Amino acid sequence: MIEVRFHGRGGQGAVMASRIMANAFVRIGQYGASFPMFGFERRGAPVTAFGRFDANPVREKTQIYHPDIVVVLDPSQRFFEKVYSGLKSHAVLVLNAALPFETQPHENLETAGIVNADQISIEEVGRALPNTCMLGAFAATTGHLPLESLEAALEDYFQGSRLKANVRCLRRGYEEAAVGHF
Amino acid sequence: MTEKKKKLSKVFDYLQYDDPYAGGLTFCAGCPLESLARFVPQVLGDDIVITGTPSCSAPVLLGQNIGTWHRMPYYGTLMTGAAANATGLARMYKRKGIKNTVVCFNGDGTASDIGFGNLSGAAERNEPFIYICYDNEGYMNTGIQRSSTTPAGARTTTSPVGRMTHGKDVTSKNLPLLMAMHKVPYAATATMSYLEDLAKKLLKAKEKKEEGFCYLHVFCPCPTGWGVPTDGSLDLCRMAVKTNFFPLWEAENGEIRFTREVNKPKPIGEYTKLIKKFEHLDEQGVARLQKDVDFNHSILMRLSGSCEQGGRHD
Amino acid sequence: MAPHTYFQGEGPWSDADQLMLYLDTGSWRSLRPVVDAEACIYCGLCALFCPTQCMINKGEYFLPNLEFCKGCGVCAKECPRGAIIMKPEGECDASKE
Amino acid sequence: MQARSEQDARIMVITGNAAAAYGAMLCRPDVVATYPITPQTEVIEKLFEFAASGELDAEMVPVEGENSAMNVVTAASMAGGRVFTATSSWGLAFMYDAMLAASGTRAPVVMVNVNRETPGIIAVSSGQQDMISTRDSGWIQLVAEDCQEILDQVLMAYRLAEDHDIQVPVMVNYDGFYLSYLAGKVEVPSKKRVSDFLAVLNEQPKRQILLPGQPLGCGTHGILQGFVELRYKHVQAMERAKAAFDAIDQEFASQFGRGYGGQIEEYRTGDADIVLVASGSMCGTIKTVVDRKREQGLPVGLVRLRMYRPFPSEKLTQVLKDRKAVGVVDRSVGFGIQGGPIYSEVCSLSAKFGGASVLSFIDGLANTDVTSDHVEQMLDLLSAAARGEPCPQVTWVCMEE
Repeated sequence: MIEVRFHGRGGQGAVMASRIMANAFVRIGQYGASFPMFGFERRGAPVTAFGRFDANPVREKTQIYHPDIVVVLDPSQRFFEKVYSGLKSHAVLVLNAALPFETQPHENLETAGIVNADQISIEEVGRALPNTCMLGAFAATTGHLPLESLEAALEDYFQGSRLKANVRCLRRGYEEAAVGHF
Repeated sequence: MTEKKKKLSKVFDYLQYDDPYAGGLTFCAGCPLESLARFVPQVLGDDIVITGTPSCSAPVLLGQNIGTWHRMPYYGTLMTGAAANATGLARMYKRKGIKNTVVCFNGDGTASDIGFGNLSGAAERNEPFIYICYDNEGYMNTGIQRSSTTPAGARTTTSPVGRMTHGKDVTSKNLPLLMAMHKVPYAATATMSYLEDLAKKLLKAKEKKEEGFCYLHVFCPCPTGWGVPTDGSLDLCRMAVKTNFFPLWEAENGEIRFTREVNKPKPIGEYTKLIKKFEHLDEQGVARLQKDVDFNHSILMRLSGSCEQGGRHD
Repeated sequence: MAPHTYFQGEGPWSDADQLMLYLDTGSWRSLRPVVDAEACIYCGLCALFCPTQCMINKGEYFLPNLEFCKGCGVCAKECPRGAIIMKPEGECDASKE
Repeated sequence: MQARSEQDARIMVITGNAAAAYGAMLCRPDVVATYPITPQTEVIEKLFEFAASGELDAEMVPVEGENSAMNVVTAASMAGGRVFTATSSWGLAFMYDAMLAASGTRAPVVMVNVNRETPGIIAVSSGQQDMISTRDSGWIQLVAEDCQEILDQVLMAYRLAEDHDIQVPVMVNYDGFYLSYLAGKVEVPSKKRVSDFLAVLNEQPKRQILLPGQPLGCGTHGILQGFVELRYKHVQAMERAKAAFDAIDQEFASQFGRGYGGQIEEYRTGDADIVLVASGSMCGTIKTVVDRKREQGLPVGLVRLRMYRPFPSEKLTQVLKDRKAVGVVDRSVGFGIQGGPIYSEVCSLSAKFGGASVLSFIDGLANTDVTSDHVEQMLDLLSAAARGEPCPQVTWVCMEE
């Protein structure tokens, strides 16, 4: 089972990203479960969501304290300590940022996929909605999901021109993610 | 014999259906609510489904075990949710295409106090039923406690007269006007002394119910609780209208018109002197009530447009 | 244990076809309405205003059903011709009409 | 997303709230009355969405408060309708009087209650105290573990509530936040399959309903023995609900391929010396710990309570017989009693199931996670108790950092 923790801000679509990811895993015959951290989420407030993905049914219903992967949708949180709290060794980071890291932010972090999802979504959707782009970057960085299943999953959440724009975000996230190792 | 005109009152023409109630019912002697309870189904007809809550009418609407005091289908429920229950019934009949007249029949305690929220909610959603509030200005079934329709100065067991308090210390809630201001298809006031007016309004409500929520506020004195003789309630009804204490009007979609104009209203003292619950009132107390009556009436005048039409303006 | 059953079904349902209740409200009465049939103009206001609806239409006049009449006096008060008087029960005979 | 093999069901990734809404919609209710409250709101949004799209053909009543929601559906049920509503926490408390009317009139109402901590201390967080506080409302109360079971229990709830031999309202409970917002794989059956499952309800004798022109009334005063008779009948119906739920669960399994065990689910209890009794979403986590402990050779198991009212006393007595230690996890507290509410009820059976030590664990209040570590702690304590070591009767696991 892989455990993924999403960090974002209200309005960036972190919760939806975790749900689309669960949807995509189910599409490849696996199981997925995602849920948000609870609180009075309001636009702008930091938001955490969780995702568990496995070939077997996911039974755990707790928050994730030791993630394998963290997905950071909010560039300003890249240096937040809590983003890296409890990381398992050989952990993976998928980050929305314009600039690469100069130093390793956490010793357990082995791989990072960085993409400028804000910029891409502004170009494709018209405003900064980094979530679908980040899913593309997730697929490119981790290799856990084929791009097609994510694309198919998007159809459950978007329609029409919004769907097309988000598919473009997803693909560009996949193609433009700069994946490197620490 | 020839000088004797033998002609039945035309009110009988409105009574098209049998009285569904048993002969002897557990209302106090002389209670006009008993008249109302029996009058409503005789006018509204045999597709009536009645729902009501604990109140003076409950011991009669609700049966005892398998036994019942009347032949109407009824649902007896709680004061907190009277209008919501009527909603459930009316919606279900609407869905199934069953011809019906759901009547939610409650006292002023349910309507103006504990059940006001859901009454207002049902009105706002324009639910297809008739809500009848019989207003005896207090909790009479539990033994004469004040409600929000109890008038200023009135003595009840929870607004007593003593060294420190002199009856109810605040004015009453104008419930019928509040309901009209929900802009429902039909809202009206009525009382037991003007039966033709009441019958017409019931029939109008039955017709307008097809468009949605209808509200009827019936002034219904309580001889026992107010301290009047058992034969005195109809005099009170008439005097309440003649003093403008309880004006008769109707409103369609919020547009108000009087159904009985009072050209020279009597002073409220003519009304209060008939009733023991006001016997402690001094001049000041009567003046205060008069002020409230005038205020309520002036609102109605303005809303009904009577001012522009050259109507009375005290 | 076999409980006595009042109800056929599971819930608190009453059924008028099975049992209609009524109270002996005639026994509440201390004053009896006595109608002067000659003076009656058959307007029916007594019947309309009677809370118990116990004034019986006799064709040309109305008479109270003493089985249920509570003796409130509304009929006498409302009669436009004063054709009904309220008489103490003790001064009336025991008959019901 | 279309299921590849089964045309009778769609595989979807949806939240527990959406699963509840799908369950309700599939049963084709006549009247739906709702009022929003966190964490239930998504249920009713979804239902209004279904109504807007035409997928749900029902009278939708967006009432002005939960009390009215319960009154609307109860009366609509009295008029012969199939009804649905949903609530949580304060909302459940606000409709309490109407809930009593629903059960007292034996209205077959089905309601979803998304468990949330209750009034007193304001907490927008999970906890079963709301369900516990309506324990004696005369309702049947079920508890689900995951999104799929939420949907499935709503279907089973109609079978139970509208069963002519039962006629008692049913509340389907699931943990707020942990399940309400958990998106997972759910198989959503077709309307056809659901109506096949519910078809048996149409073949039974008709219950009494309110109709214009019929001299029947509901809500009559129960006078003396009449009242006693109705109470007795209600209590008897609750007793019958136990076996009925087991049978419905079995039939459900044969029709949909998913069985849950009826009143209780037994998880690796066969030879277990140590058994945890729990309910709701935490059971998923407990199962993973049980598996781990089993790998280490420790004979532990879980009994999951799927039915809280009526309380499955017989089943529990049977399954807890001759264990060495039993732990009961409550996501709620008992005010003025020793230990959690479910614990105290399990204790009342202990004379029947033998001499095992029974320990109470209070955990998961107000979204404090019932973590794997917590479950390990509980099992450690139970192991000690099984060895005969002295252990605290009540442990507030969630209070320890």
